[in-house]
Amino acid sequence: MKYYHSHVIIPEKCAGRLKCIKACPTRAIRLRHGTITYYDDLCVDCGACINVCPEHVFAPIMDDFSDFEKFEFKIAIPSRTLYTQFNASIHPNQIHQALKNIGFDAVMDISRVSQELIFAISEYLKTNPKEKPIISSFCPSLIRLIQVNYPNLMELISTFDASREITAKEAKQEYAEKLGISISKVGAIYITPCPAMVVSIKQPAEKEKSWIDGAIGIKDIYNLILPEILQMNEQVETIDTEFHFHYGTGWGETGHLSRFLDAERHLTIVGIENIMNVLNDIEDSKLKNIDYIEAYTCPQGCIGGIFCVENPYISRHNAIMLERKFGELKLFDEAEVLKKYHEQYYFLGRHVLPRPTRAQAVDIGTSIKRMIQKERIFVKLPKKDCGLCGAPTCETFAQDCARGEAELSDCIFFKLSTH
Amino acid sequence: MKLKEIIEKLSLVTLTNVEDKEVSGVFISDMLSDVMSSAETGNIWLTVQTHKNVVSAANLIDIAAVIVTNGKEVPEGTVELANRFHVNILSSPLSSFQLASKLVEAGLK
Amino acid sequence: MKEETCSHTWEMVNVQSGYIVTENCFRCNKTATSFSAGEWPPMEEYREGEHFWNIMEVAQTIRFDLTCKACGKLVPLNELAGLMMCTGCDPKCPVDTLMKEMEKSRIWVFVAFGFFPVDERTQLSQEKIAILEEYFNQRRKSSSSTIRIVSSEKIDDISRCFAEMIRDVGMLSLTPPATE
Amino acid sequence: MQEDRNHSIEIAKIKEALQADIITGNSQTGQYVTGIYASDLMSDVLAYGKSGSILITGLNSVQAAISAYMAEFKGIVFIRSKIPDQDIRKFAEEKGLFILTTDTDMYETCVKIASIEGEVSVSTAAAALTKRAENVTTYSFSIDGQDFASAGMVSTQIKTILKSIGYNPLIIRRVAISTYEAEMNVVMHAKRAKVTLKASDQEIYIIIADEGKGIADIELAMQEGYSTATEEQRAMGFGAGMGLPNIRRNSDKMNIESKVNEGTTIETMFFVK
Repeated sequence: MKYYHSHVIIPEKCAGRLKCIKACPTRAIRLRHGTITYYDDLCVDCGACINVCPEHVFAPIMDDFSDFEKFEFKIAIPSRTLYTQFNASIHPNQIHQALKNIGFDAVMDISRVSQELIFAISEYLKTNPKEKPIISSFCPSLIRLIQVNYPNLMELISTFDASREITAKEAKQEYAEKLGISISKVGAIYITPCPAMVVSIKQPAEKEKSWIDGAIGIKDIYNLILPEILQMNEQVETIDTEFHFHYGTGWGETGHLSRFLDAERHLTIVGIENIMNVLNDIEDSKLKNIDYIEAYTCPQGCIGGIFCVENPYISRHNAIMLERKFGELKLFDEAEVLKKYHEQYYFLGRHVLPRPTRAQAVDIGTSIKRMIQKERIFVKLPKKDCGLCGAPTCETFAQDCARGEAELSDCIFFKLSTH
Repeated sequence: MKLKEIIEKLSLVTLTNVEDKEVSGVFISDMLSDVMSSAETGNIWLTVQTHKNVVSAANLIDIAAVIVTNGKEVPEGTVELANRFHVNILSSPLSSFQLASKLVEAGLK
Repeated sequence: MKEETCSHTWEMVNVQSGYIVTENCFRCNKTATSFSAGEWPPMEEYREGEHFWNIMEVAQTIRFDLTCKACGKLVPLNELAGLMMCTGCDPKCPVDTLMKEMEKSRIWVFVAFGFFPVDERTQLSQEKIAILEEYFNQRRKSSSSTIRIVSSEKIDDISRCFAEMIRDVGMLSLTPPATE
Repeated sequence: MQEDRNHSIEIAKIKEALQADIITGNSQTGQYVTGIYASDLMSDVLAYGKSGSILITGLNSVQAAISAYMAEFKGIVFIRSKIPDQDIRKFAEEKGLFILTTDTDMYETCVKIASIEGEVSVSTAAAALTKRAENVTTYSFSIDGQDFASAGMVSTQIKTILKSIGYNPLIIRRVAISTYEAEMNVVMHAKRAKVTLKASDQEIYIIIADEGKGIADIELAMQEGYSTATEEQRAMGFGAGMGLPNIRRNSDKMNIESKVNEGTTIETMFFVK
């Protein structure tokens, strides 16, 4: 199977700094004979390589605004993070208006669905599911990390759909009906803080097909809407005051959910290393008394996503201000949500399936043989993890050799001792 | 000595159709260039190489038979090609070294 | 014996082992092959004028000349990069057609390759190819078949050719075999 | 080594039989080789060569020396008068390989060595293949008692190894849980322990042997809820008395032996289907 990824590699730009190789949490990247390559089955789209490379060898593939021309009606679905990129004195309505000015026909914010979803999840947790803790399915990179490195935790991934997906579904259905056109003519475009979201749209691990049709990075949209917003400042009266925006609960920033869910039984983790530590504990059944895990692979949650423009600390501050100003939504109908919950409205419909791992491609006997070869090779390596062979560590290099993908003579220490 | 006699004496496995030939000596190498430059026509050639190139090189010099040692599995494509160009391929679970001593015992110098 | 009247008994001389190196320039995307003698194949990329050569593949091979035992005529074969046996993979290829025709009379077709990029200095002349053919047929004393060597120029579209050059690929590999 | 000598050939004898020149390792001629491997294909040498052997090859390249070293060979015979260059010599000298060169070809070299009196083991792929069923990879780890900060490290390491071999996730989960419990027991109750992991295509086998106070009544300890953890340990979340029963529940076979004031050994086995 070929895995879709949200970036392309431009090998000509590579200056061989080896930064990406070391940064990759799943050790998917190699620099072989001067050319950067990666194992696409290991890549979880965390964006670490895009972030560390000063030469921009890894270029995110994003949709272009013109790609959406095929839709008769275009709905922008901004990530909550988009609002935190602006000072709280800028009303979310201004942001929505600016999006319309640049060509979107409608804007749908995900906060109502987010709030409904959290209510439904807390309802679900009360029913005491057998497998615990439930791991949030919000961060696509997290799901892929579990697929690649923690296949035995697959069952713990929440079977609730993400708020952006449900919002897109509702918005598309609503406008298709209102306008009397086919739903395929209505496009939902997500405004995303990170490339991983793009992957979950183009090749969802969670379900067959995403409701969202495309994605634009916050960075790209920011440059388009900022001038619009600056112009608007002089004519605030155009803003529709009836609009019920709220910035209460939702995913993306740390600690938001714990206020709604039972904080004692809820855990928030950010950063891929920290996540891996906790997932290890879960595997050992060490983590007890926790029901729900909210985790983001980006260092500060979604406000640390690589498409964000604003410094994450300022974003965090903006988020707090937004929350103060627009608080919780009181207007939603609990009975209605409960009804929908019982009708399985919020669910994905199936568990996320694991990716076949590289080791499973051969039988256990061959795999063990390779393991023995790997150890045999590993003991003779310098164990300096210098990376000059193009693999991140001596151990991965030994593994590559045993798999027949690298040659021992690539090790500089062997070269040195023979010249 | 005839090839068929050697096959019998050393219980070699035949992987292709075998045409009996007169064997003039033994050549061991895993290097095709060695075979091209130094092997003699009518030699039997002991090697652990199994790719299609072996057939090409054996054909070029007209080797009496290729014996793949170490019980290595020979890809189907190689066997097919060998049959087409009338190159004999045999196989033995023994290593090149072990087979060499057996060939001497059998009387081949 | 005089060269002109001699019927020639060929012998391999000046056998040199070395490497056939395939390089690629990533600026212009040109591919070049060359023979490199010596114990170590070149491993580093290097600059040559406009070109930036990267090593794509290194395989062990030999180069040699032929000489006649009787008259002493020396035929240098600097232009020979390797031999390939036609395995008939492309029915549209003229070499394949030739092969099919010759097979009936037990003549096997080999293709002689020169170096890339192609120019006069890097390609074997028809005369040298004939001598090479003579040499190998002389070595196949006990054989009931013969071989025929043709120039690689005869191949229609090299990108469709799946045959492999006779050379020692993987010899230097230190990696354990991938599958058993 | 007396035992070695009965099944081996002295290097000096090989040199004599081949009328070979010594390039490196003059002082090693009194040593013995225990196997012969003739090949030019270095990947095969690495895969099938047995340690203590001698490599016969025509591949005059430093790769031959590296391969021989990696496969733990004693030395190399270069055939057909190939004289190794400075790089190979330097590498061989550094790594203690001896090098001979002979003018005979590979067949003759094999024939001459075979005619020397002595019994040598010859490695073959066929032998390697029959051994495949018993292909086992073994690892060992150690745990320190009372080191709560690193508790769980060994089970994480074992998990990583099993994952990279590619076992079924469910079996890995069971191994992880039972090893973690056993590891916690060691940290809480013992001085130190040695953990051995043997993984094959048939089963995963783990032995945890500790030095400590031991268990007086194993049957009692196997009961759910029984615990001898201290108040502080319980406060930290350790010692709910689920250790041993949990290990038994998660493994396919479990054996426990203990001597008071000496230590406890727990063996667990997991069958690979």
